[in-house]
Amino acid sequence: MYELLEFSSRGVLLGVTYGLLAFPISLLFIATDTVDLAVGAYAVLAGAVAMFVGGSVNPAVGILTGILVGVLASAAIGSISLMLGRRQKGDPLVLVLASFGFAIFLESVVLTLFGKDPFIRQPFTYFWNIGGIRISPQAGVNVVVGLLLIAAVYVLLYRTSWGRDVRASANNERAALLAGIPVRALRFSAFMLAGLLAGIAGVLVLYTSGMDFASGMHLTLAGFGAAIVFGLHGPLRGFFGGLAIGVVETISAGYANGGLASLVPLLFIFLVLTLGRGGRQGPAGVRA
Amino acid sequence: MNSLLMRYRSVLVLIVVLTVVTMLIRANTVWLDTSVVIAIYSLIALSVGISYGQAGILSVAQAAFASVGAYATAIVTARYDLPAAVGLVLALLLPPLIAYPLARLVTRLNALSLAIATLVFGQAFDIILREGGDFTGGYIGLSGIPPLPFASGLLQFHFVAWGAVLIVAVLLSNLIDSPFGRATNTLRSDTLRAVADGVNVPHVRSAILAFSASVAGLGGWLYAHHIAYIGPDSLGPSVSLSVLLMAVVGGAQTVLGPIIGAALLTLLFKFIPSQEVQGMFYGGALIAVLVLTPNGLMGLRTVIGRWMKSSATKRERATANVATGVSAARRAS
Amino acid sequence: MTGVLSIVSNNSSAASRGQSILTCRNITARYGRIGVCHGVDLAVSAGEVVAVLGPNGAGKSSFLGSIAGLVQGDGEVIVGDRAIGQMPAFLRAKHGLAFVPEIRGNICPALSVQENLGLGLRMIDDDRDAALQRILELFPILKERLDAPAGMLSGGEQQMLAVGMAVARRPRVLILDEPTQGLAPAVYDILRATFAKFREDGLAIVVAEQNVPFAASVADRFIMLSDGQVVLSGGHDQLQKYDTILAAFLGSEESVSGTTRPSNVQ
Amino acid sequence: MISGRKLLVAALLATVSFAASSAIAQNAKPLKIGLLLSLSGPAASFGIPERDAAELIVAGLNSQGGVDGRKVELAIYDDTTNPTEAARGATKLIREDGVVAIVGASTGSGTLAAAPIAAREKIPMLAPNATISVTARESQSYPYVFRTMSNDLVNTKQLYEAAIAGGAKKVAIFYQEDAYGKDSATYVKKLAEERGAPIVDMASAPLKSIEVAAQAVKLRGSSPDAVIMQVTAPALGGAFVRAAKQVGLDVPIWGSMGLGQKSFIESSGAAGNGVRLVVFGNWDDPSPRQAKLADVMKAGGKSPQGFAELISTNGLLAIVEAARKIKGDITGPALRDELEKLCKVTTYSDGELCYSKDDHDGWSTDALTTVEIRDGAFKRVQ
Repeated sequence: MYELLEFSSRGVLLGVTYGLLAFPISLLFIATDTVDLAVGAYAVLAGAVAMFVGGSVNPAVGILTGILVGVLASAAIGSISLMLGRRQKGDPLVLVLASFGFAIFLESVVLTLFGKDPFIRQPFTYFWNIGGIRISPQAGVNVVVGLLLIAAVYVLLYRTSWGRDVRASANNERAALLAGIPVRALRFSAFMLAGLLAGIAGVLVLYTSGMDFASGMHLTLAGFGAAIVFGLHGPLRGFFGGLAIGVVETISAGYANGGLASLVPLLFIFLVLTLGRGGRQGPAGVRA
Repeated sequence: MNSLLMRYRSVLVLIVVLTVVTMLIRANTVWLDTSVVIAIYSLIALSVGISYGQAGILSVAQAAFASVGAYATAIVTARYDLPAAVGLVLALLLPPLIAYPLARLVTRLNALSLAIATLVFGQAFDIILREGGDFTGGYIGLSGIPPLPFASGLLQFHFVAWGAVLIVAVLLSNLIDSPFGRATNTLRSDTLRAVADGVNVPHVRSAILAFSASVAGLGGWLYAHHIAYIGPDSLGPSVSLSVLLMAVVGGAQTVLGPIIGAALLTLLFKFIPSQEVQGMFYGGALIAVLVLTPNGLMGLRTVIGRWMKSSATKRERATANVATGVSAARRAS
Repeated sequence: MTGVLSIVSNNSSAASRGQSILTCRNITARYGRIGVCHGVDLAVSAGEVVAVLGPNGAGKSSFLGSIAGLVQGDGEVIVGDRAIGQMPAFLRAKHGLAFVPEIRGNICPALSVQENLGLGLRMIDDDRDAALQRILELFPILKERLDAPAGMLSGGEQQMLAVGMAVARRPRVLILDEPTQGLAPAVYDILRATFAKFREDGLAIVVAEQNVPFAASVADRFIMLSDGQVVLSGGHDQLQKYDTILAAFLGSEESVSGTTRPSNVQ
Repeated sequence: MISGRKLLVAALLATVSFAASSAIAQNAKPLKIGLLLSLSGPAASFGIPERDAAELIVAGLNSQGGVDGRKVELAIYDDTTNPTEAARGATKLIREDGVVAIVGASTGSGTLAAAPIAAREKIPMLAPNATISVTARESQSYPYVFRTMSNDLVNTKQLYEAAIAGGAKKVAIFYQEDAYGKDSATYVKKLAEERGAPIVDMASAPLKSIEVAAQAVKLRGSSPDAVIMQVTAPALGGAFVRAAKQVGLDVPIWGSMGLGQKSFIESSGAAGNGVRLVVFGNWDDPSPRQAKLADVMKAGGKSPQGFAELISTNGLLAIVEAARKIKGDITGPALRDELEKLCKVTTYSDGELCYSKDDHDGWSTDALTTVEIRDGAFKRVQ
């Protein structure tokens, strides 16, 4: 029983990372009605830059540079999406494909610039003992940053006119245009914000478990799984979806053996997708 | 007669190109080997073309279906010494048997969730293969798959592989030109309209995915007998993504597109200088194609054609419209 | 004026009196390569209501969409003395053009009524609260539903919201595409009264309709489209007098429902 | 006692930076050797150093006059860590480049896919893999496949023996979910049962995992007094070491040779101190022979990363050594016959290479060293 408790709480801590990655994914889904598969790649890029700049200048500068580079990378896919939007109306898969191409591109950039070795930084050498469970203070940092970002994203989306305009653009593009919203510019800004969130997530992953050049797709899928569990429409749900997947993953790794343990989280996502209501096809024009 | 020519024009183009290429490379083992690999990738890319291009199902698990075909024939031929023909039957039948129920589960999802569901399925299938123990050879895979008795030489295999591609190209041309194909195309562009037209949407979509899985299985069968080894890495999730890339780059909605994409990306690979920057080429190519010619390289044809025709038709249409407008007005008064 | 409808050429402007707020010249619209609207002219003065009539598929929606910048097309669009024909839709909105598309396409069903009105108000710089109050006075029923998602409102309520959003920022031109479509006749009266108010405020109104009786009850003038071209135009009296003929043209003797079939046009 | 082979190695090293190409006979046909390596994809961390070392060795060899007056030429093919590409690469290297032997592939599955082709073409493959089935006797490819490092049975046994030599009675295993991890974990389990001290618990994680605290907690539950890590991915190994520290699994951790890389130390951080490995080479504290290879690498502007440099040069030097013994034309079958006769050959690795008709593995426990991570470096343990 105690073991289960430990698994669950470690799962929650792991899930915070997934939840952080779910933020940019569901934010972009809300703003552009599509999924950016390069989110994990922004995180890796930000982490790698933070590690190398942080190593040669100082950590704070590294973190800021890393996040900035993440934003720039997502601005690139934002521009691509604008170019695509002009040609391809309505097919959200085209941007998904383009973002996949961009993810491959960035992975290769990171490999070329920063090499194949894992990127990791560990400033904490001591642990907190909470109820008999040893936890790295970094996990605490992650939880605090996660909660702050939840609050920030919530306020931004639901309490500012920018957020209202973003939601309007995704909900009904024509209506947004008629209300005088520069939908394309707004979407672009949503990409930048997603890059910011992915960059922050990347830096936290760098300081928590580390990553390597090829981790991007893994991070994207983890974030996407988190985002989809309770429905893609709310970044807040995505955060809790992350926690849920973290717990499922930890418990299955703790109790199941071998590949089966890795199968469980995948089956979980698959079942949620196919049996849940989140992914169903909606009537034309109305989002499911 | 003319309509038949139109229907099979892609197949005819393919036959002509193949004849020329075969003449050129028939004595060169390396090029024949490359050609066989291109044919195999073409089949799997065509399976993407069928599901995505025709029915709008972006399946990111096509290599898993090819894997089923490859493993099926590997197990029956290498382990039980059954003829490769038995393997072929299994390779054609087993993938759709998995794909159809899977499709019934996932095709009612929206396009995006569907793609992710197939991606997750591909990953899960990968784990199952690795955990398959002696049956699938686990992580090591299965080796010692016998060559095809009637195609032991590379040149013969080249003919067999491209023959398979031609058969699929003919079937696909028929599909595109059939009422069933038009039904799937309607539901690609407008699901509601298809429902209104009385199309059993879940069944049609699932049947298409099953057909595409069968085509992928055929590719897997050829793969197993060509390479003589099949492992979890052989036709793994990354191959699913490459063939998707091939189909999209070439043009997923056409017969020739996936084949062109398969040939191009396989050859491109030979000429990229440094391996580390390969991803930049692949990713960059995909983005460039999507931005510049959204229907793939085959789409270039229509882009150019449209550009050449547009001025002429514009003038015609303008005069025609004036005429109908005037007559309508006459009738009204 | 005699009782005979005049057949106008494509290039003749119907409005010559008063000061024209909205001037459209040689408007075309197309979907991809298919043109659906060819060289239509229209001018509307302050306080004037012009009806755009025509059967289904005549190009009414495309014409309006082209003016609003939502449908691909060309032509001169002038609001006041500002040419906005080359601007993207959101900038046209900023220059005083308000558009309520078919089936209230300017509301966001997932957003609350309040947020939707917020969208309507987002471009005014002065007192937004006062502007909101004005809309709520115009449509008191919305006051009770402020926190409900717009998609949960009834059709009539949605129409009020749609019109409210469009006029919230005090545009100079209001364009409505089939505002009565799918609505109960009771809502017509509310819309009529609202139009009367807008007319007093000096708004130039363009309304596309298949519901000729409704159009006749609100419009000063009309133009009629067929195959994307103007085939008829005329004043209020002609509209009153010949509504039965028009109705016949539109393919419905008593076009009350607003969903007439164009089958007997051909 | 000094063998001709040793002289060869010494001469090689001495002349890396001095060109002496005049020694190469103008008319002699070059000796073409194929490198079939993973220069991209997940195994690139092995393939790239394998290529770098091989290229530098060949440069040195040629400046020294080549092999009996023949220049050595390398043909390189990147299999992108993909068995299909490995098979294609074998065909290309043999048919188009005309190589007489191949070093590769970087991964076991790559070798398994390429070996049947090489065997059909009668071209020897020197496989830098520990994967057991690569040199399976019953395989049709067996006659043409030679291993360039100690195999997993040897390595795993040595690791297990070293762990229990320290007094451990209850051993737990953490392994990566791939062919290597699963097979070697099963083998240790069998060894432990034979010894009557069964493995107390096992946990695993996919290669790409970056967070394995749950697995560490699971193993902690069985209170082992040592943990063996059957892991080759530095990031995964580091993650486990850190997780063990975090969850309070404070027992000696033994890692397999794949972790003998700088990036494993970096990835483990402070938690890595005291972790012991049984490795095939150690660049922090190299044996004299390894130090020579390190010098060659440094002269060429590369720094050695792990055991990859050793195993690719092992393959290359075995080919060169066999080629020197051939009087007439150097062909695949001739090379194969000579390779089977190679014995007591020394290279840059510790221990000696010894192939025979019945043993294509060639390397044994004398090539292995036990090291411990101390202050960010691998130190030899006596």
